[in-house]
Amino acid sequence: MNTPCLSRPRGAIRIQDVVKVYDPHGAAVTAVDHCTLDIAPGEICMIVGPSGCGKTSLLNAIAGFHDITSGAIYLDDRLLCGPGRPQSEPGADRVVVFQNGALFPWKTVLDNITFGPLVQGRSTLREAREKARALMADAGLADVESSYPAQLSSGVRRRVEIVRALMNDPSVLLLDEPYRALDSLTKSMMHESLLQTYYRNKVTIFFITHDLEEAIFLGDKVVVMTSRPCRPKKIVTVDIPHPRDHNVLTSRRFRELMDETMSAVHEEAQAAFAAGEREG
Amino acid sequence: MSQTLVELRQVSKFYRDGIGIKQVVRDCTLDIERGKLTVVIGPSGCGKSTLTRLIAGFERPTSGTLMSEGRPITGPHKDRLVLFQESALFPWMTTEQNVLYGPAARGEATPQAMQLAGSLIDRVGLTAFRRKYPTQLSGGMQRRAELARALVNNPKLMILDEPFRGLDAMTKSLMQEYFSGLFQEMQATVLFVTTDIDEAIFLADRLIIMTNAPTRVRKVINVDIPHPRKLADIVENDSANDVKIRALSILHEEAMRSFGGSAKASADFVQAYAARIGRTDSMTPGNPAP
Amino acid sequence: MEMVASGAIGREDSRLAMIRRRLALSLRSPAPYLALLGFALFLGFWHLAVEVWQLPRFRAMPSLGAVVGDWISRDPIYGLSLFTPEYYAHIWASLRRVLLAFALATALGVPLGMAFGWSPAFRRYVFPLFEILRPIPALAWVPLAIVMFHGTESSVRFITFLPAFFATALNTMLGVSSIDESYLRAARCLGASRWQTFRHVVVPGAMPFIFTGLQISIGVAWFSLVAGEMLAGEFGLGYVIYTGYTLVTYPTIVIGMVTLGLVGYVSSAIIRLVGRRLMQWHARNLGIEG
Amino acid sequence: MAVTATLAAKGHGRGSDLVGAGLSIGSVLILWEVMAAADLTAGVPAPTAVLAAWWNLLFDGGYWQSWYLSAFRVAAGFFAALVLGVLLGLAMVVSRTLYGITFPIFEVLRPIPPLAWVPAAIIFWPTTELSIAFITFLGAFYTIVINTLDGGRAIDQRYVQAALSMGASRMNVFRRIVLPGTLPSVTTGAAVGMGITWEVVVAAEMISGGGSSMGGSGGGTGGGLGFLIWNSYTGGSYEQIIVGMLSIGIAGYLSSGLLRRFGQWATPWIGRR
Repeated sequence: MNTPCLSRPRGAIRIQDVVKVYDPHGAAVTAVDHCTLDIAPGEICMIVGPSGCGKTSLLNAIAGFHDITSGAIYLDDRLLCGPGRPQSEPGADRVVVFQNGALFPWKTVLDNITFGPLVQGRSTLREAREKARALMADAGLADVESSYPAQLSSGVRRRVEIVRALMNDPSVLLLDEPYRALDSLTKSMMHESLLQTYYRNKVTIFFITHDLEEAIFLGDKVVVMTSRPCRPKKIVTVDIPHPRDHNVLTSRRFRELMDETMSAVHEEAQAAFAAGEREG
Repeated sequence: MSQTLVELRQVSKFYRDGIGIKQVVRDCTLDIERGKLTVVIGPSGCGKSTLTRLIAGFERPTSGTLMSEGRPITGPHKDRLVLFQESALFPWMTTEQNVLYGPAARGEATPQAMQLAGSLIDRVGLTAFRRKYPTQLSGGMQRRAELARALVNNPKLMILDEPFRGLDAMTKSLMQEYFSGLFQEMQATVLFVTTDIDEAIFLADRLIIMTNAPTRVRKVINVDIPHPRKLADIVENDSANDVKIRALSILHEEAMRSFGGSAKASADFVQAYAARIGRTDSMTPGNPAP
Repeated sequence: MEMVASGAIGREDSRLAMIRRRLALSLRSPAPYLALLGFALFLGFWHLAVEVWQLPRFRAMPSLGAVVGDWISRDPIYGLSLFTPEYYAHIWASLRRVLLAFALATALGVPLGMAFGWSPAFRRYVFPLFEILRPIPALAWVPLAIVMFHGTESSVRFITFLPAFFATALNTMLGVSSIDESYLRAARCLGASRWQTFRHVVVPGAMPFIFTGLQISIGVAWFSLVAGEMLAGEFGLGYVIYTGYTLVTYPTIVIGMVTLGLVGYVSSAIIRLVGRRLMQWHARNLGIEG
Repeated sequence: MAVTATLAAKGHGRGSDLVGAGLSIGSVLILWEVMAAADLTAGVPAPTAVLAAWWNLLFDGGYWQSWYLSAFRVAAGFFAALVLGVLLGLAMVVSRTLYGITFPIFEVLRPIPPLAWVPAAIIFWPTTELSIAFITFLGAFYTIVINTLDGGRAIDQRYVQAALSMGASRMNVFRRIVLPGTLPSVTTGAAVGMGITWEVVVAAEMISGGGSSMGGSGGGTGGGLGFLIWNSYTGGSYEQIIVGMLSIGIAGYLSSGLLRRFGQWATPWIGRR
């Protein structure tokens, strides 16, 4: 098992001029319109935009769930999808954490977490459980090992899902509004826990959210997307040093960054709000 | 007329669940002042919603008194209207029928009531959606329709229990600005319950911070910024930020207890977190807050 | 595993305490007394209408006294009671047919339902045939079954098997196709092959629907068995009921009906229990949100 | 077939499915024809023979009288079950004591298959017509009561509390909240119940001799579709058995479809995007 920090830096994503057109019942809908974006290895890249603007289509393309109409996406200069290969294969190097959670309800927490390595045949049951217990201890999930997902609070379920993803030493973690349904205080607990886990295993994070405060608090880079069809409208670099904690929320630099991105985001939200844009 | 609309004196509430008896509200004393926007904030699951159900009259207190304008609260009443967390628009009624339900149910569907309903629907920007059913509206639009449905009964007290939870952050901030404007116009008294500190500070004239379960009043902070408020001004406003810092530390302390209490599993996580708060208070990254 | 055992002991006495408390609670609540009142009213009316008031239509019906009297007597007038071996022979005849039909319906229905749900091509070509046959009532097959199978025993089994098979296959298909897309994607993301995704996600995920199907299946099996036995059978409870009519031994009709109800209820209760046992994760949905 | 309610509401994609359907049914029919010609189908007549028999029956008054009689018996039993079932279901939703008294008895009687009541019904009711209608009534009654009950109790308390806090009277809450809230599950229950009544009417007609006392004209083909099938069997014309079976399949499918369409009309707020 390679320890993540020693291997050469990986998880660089290059999105080149990607276009995605859906064709439900013949009415061609452009979800992604000539989007170009570079994400450095180990960078936390936050994707912000109004609901239903096509952010998830971008994530689906990287994860390999959907194809793209044109353009190309590379991971560490390996072609994921592009000309001649419109759709890539889902793989354990790009693990997705879904919006409404996808822990297998019929498996215990431990079986969920060890699912990846066991199914890929990369490690024996004992090895997988050992590594799982170590990662769970780090994330403060010591004694939920034999519970079923339905018995856990949504905050704890979220942390288990992220540990399940990290078990596969992915190059990229794809998060689709993971904390949307949580109340604000649990959400801030989740932010702290995610950052702690990130400091321990450097992994590129592609994080979709509506919440500007969440984007600036967590992100190294915040990409503001236009409303449908989505393409990067403004990229803000967040130069607040790591490690960060909740006091950052009241620092002056944080507020300056909020103002800088607020106007761009508000314009797009206004457009979506007026158009009676449906949720998600 | 006296300054306070609703008074709570040493209100306690116990629930019997399968295992035994659980106390949810512990001798809570609190005043809701007439014409003010009172915001109640506290960790999730601390019993805030029970408090709203007691004030609305859906539940009776185990001990203590709840008075509205000098009379004890015995049951639901049109003067105390509730907006729940998830939308309670009647799915089988169009937007218009929903808004008109209150007056119609009381047999007061007079032409003026119809006219008021029509103007309110326009005011919340749903004119084009009058004939639509709730399932055809987005989350934000359902919220606005519900506000119109409540306002048409011009209640003395409007109780909102985390009404914007679940909306995406942008719609939420727009709804907050929206509500601040409506509040200033309608001169009603509002009790607003939330777990979102920014939402609380943006809306509150009086901010009441509740303790962890069983809940009671921990601190009351007055926020004297006139309505209607704009999100951009609040982010800049120093007194608002000062309230946020004071509220944030109390809330995190209470949240930790609820987080620590309910999730014994993350004991080491809580210690690590508490240690860092202790350490960084002295050296806040970036420039220290004013 | 040893870890579970120790936990189980701890859980064991708390479960006993829980049961005792729930029993105490239910005795205090009105439910059992109301149920008794309901039964008393029903049986009382039956006795009075037939025996005492001898209302026009009710006079010909067997009385409560006659039915119960025969049912529990050692030497029943009409030859069938708890103590006569024929009674249990008939029960076993019916039970054997239902269990056999149910087993076959499960063995064939579940895999077919899985195939329908999992491979769109198979579904496109085979499901339409299935859909054409489904609306035809099982009992309309009786004459054709007798023609095809010659023996009455096999035709009754076919009639009992057919609706059970349809119900099982359809609900299994429904279960497979209703699995949340994100579970399938999560498995593929974690490196599972198509077969591993089927084994680890599709089968467990469809379980709740499969068990709903099995419960319906045993229900319709009993439903069709009765008619099959009445029209073509030589043994079994349906046959008992029918001959009770033709030989004018009316109390045995009621005895047959009540026994059928009891055995039917017990068999579906057993399946419910097995389902709950197998799907721990489904039942123990405590949801401790705040 | 007592199909699950959820499946009844699940539409099937048209388009390419039609091609698949045509191919699979066509090939089975051809296979059946070939096997029947080689007498491998254990006495089951070939499709062409069935079609021929069906063609003749179209001009036989008795056949259409059977359609009418079976449909009448189903309609009578079904509407009685709908009215009484909804009333009992709603009464149980509104008053807990009534629920406490009636539901236990209801649950004890429910496992007894409706057809087990045929002999008792024949004894109790004066005419065979009424006893068959009673059996079809029982078939739909249980499903409609259960669906109404579940629908009524699944109504979100928030709607009732919202209405009360706007000053609505209990009567108004029942009329404008409980009733419409229960409607979707009543219509689902009705569609499933209708399917069951067709199941039951067939057997009831067969068992009770198809009401031949009704003097169905044209000898064997009157008296109801169930009787038509049974009579064709005893009369040895196996083609007519299959015609009877297909006719009932079509009748059941049409009436359930009709009810589902009515359900969608009555609950416009569901599934409208």
